[in-house]
Amino acid sequence: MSWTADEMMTVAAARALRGDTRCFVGIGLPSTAANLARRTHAPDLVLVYESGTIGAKPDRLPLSIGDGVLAATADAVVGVPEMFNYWLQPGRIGVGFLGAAQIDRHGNINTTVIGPDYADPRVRLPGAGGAPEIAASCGEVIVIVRQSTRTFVDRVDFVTSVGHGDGPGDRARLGLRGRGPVLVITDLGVLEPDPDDRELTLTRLHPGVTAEQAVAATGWKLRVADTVTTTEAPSEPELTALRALTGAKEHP
Amino acid sequence: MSWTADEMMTVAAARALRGDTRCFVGIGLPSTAANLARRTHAPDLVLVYESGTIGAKPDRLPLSIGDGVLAATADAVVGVPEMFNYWLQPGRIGVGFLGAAQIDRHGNINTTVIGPDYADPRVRLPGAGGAPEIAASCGEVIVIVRQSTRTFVDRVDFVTSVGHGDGPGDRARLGLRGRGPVLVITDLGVLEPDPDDRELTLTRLHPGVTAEQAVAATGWKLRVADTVTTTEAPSEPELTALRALTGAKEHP
Amino acid sequence: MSGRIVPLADAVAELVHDGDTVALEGFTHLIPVAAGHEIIRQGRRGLTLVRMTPDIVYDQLIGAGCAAKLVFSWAGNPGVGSLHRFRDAVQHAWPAPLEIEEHSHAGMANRYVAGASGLPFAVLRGYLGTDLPAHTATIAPITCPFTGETLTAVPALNPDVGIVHAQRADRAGNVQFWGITGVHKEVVLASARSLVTVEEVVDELTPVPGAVVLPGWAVTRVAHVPGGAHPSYAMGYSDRDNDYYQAWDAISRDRGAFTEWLAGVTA
Amino acid sequence: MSGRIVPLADAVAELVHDGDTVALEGFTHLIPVAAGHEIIRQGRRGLTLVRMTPDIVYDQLIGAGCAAKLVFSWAGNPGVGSLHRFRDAVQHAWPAPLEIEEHSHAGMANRYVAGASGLPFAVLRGYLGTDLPAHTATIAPITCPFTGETLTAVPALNPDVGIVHAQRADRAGNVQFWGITGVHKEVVLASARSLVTVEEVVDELTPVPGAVVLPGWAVTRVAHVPGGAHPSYAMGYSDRDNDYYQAWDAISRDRGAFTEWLAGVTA
Repeated sequence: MSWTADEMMTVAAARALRGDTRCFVGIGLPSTAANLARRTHAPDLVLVYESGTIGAKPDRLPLSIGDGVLAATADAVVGVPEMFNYWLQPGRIGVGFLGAAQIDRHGNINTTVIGPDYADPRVRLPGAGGAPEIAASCGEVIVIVRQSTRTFVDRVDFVTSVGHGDGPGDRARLGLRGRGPVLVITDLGVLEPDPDDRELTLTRLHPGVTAEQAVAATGWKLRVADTVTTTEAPSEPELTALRALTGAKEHP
Repeated sequence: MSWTADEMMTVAAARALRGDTRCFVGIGLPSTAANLARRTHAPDLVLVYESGTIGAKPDRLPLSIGDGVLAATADAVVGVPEMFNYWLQPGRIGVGFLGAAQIDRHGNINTTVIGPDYADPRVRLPGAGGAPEIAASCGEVIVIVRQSTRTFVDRVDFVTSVGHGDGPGDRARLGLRGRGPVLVITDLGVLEPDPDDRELTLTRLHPGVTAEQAVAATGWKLRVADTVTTTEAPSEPELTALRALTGAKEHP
Repeated sequence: MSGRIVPLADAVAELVHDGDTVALEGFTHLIPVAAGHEIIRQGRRGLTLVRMTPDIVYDQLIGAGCAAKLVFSWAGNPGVGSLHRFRDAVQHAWPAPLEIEEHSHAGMANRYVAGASGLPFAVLRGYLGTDLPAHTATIAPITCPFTGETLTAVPALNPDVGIVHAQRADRAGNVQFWGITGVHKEVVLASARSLVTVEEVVDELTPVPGAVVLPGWAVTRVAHVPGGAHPSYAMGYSDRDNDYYQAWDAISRDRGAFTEWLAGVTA
Repeated sequence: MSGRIVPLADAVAELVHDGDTVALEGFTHLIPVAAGHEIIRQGRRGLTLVRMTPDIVYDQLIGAGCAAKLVFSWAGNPGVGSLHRFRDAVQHAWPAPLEIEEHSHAGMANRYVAGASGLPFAVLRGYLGTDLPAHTATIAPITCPFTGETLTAVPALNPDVGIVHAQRADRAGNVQFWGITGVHKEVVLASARSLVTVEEVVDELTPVPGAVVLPGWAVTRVAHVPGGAHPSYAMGYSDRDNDYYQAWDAISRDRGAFTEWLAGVTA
């Protein structure tokens, strides 16, 4: 079976979720990936949505973060203040999934404004939502975002959610509990923070993608790891499960 | 029908509750009085118990503050933190009922220790419970307590719950929202804070009680109002309803 | 007690005044859209609109010129994209300039909690290291008096009017809602005045698992507005109209198309 | 997952150690009395016991010599009178001195809330004008950074072990309780380790109005202990044994009668 770059990205993200992890899920690609993981290799994955549903087991892809199917199938439904205060803030959630309008070389994320002037933005984006505290409090963060020079910038115009700040030690200095972004999964490959200086480094490429393509799609001089592995192509069961979820027709 | 001093006290307390007031009720005499009021002249009285039950409509006298009949008949049952934070603290409750081991001339209440030394008390009492914040936040406070020189003291050994502090302006200075104790209902009569200096003053006597008796049962030189009224004796319907609640046999 | 239940138009006329701070809440679920349309119809101006997730109904209120300021944490068309009327107001001051006060979900939720609790502020682990505190005056550091640790304080939200949609009320105005309950309870309790629109008025609120009940005395007005959450939904009564969210994108992108839509609402 | 459900004795042996801070909660309802007796049987010493309303089971633990310190807001035999073992410990250091840390209900509830929220402290309008702050170090003033108003801060409670009783668990250890839920959720979430004793273990937790569900992964151990709340009650399973509360007064008044009672528990 052939597959699209987006499908590869989603499958790679799903595979990053293991066992009975608790996963804080946003709508869109993160939700698709988390639901795919639960249907394939991680049936005990606990899906937590910021709308207050804990342990939702949707039988179809939820169409919004507050889809009725989440409340109807959850182990528990709590109010939004409780979700943030009792469940997210103390670090009970292992993995947070985030998207980004901009992401920089240290994994900091912007979903607020494009342009240098907050008061007079070139593009006004939706804003923070739950992201700053997801980025702060989850055990680790996985970012899913399509790779382009517009999105992968040297410095984000606005820090909505802290990745690794300006480098090593910044998270600890700020008092952030979680380890921050450990994986940035794109349609081209995977970036990981360098263990020493926390700069995002290309460590994996999806099948058929070259390091040059990834470098060209990055707004800073992207560092390439000494050993870059190749993502295993999506398997037939993975693609079947994914397309059953998204309702996508089999690809051409 | 004849009646006891305790019955008179309870009936007087019940009468002090009017209309659709929300009333924060402790177990014992306050609960008896509030339930009596709801069954006689104040059917819309909203009973709120610190165990989290709002609008309980018990068909018998609850035997504890967390009696199952309260949860089973309440409009809403909330957790204890919510009860104190969302319902009591913002001043949503009109009347708070309190008891006292000691009460002083300014209506300050002690339920913590008897004796001058907190660390080595003559008698260790149960402590604060919900009382300090009930006394602070309810629209007004009604105290029900049997009158004796042991209980009515010039200065409480320990301020568990603030009445009128040291006098006028003290509640405002402390930032307490409610008006504090407006009535102290005893087995002898009723004391009210003087409008000017907030000292508890005898304003009413139950039938058959003399001002001298009340003065003798008070540990400070009790001020007697210029006009002292007499409480109307318990009516037959009041006594019948009260005895149905408490299961007391008709008094000899 | 039935005086608490009034027609929607009467409730909005009584409760919502020009210049008020108004919060219409509902986290994806039970959004009081019909009440928002009534505010548009009554031509309210200069409102400070508060909402965690401004979506279609706030895009409509902003485009209609009701708002002077928006207090929020995520302004978008969920699952679809941007709010074009909101963008047009922020980027081009159309139809009027829109001041913004921007928070995170955790911050907004805690601001309502403080408001409902009668406290002037709430404390959270939030915003640390982000650029939000530099642009939002209502975010301040606070030090734990016991550990010396620095955390973040946000001031209470106490809207003049809080509006939510719910499944049911009884004739005394006791309100019941279930499913995703969001910040419904907090916004009603934090607001000086409140309005709950409901799918159904019943003789008795039979218990429902997961349901929250707000006693009538904690609610100012209740209005019977079946379908009043459309295009959002009311669990047990209606489904989310996902097509409408999609369709809104095209309507809202264009000032002309929006103006036409608006004429339909106010006609 | 069924490894989460273990016998009571095993759970207590695993979770409760000498010198631990242990909270047995349950606001009149669902008090984990059987777990308290197991702590007595296992001879734990030097515990800091935490509980809003120390009642019979804490009188027993204190009389048995398990406790070095008590953190509380109301210590009494509800509806009956004093706790005589508690009094004897405070007034006469029998069987051992008992340090106390005394709060109000509002303060204790908020300390658990802070603990469950991963915050070092909570803010409330409380204690102002009372003599409690002079004797309790864990009460401190705090100033609102927005209004300048002075309020009260209390530090988080994060017990080593939190123990509650509940109606049911499923075989995966998800826990469900209803009726008066007190601070059950908060104490479990605030504690480093937790134990829930339950009336019944079922295949599936069918929804119940007013019920709270704690996912199994948020609970350390579950033990099947029918009647484990006696003499308190479990709504839907048992009634409160009011006679026992009355009878305890006589047993606890006298050191000899108490010692005899204790021999019966540890036999």
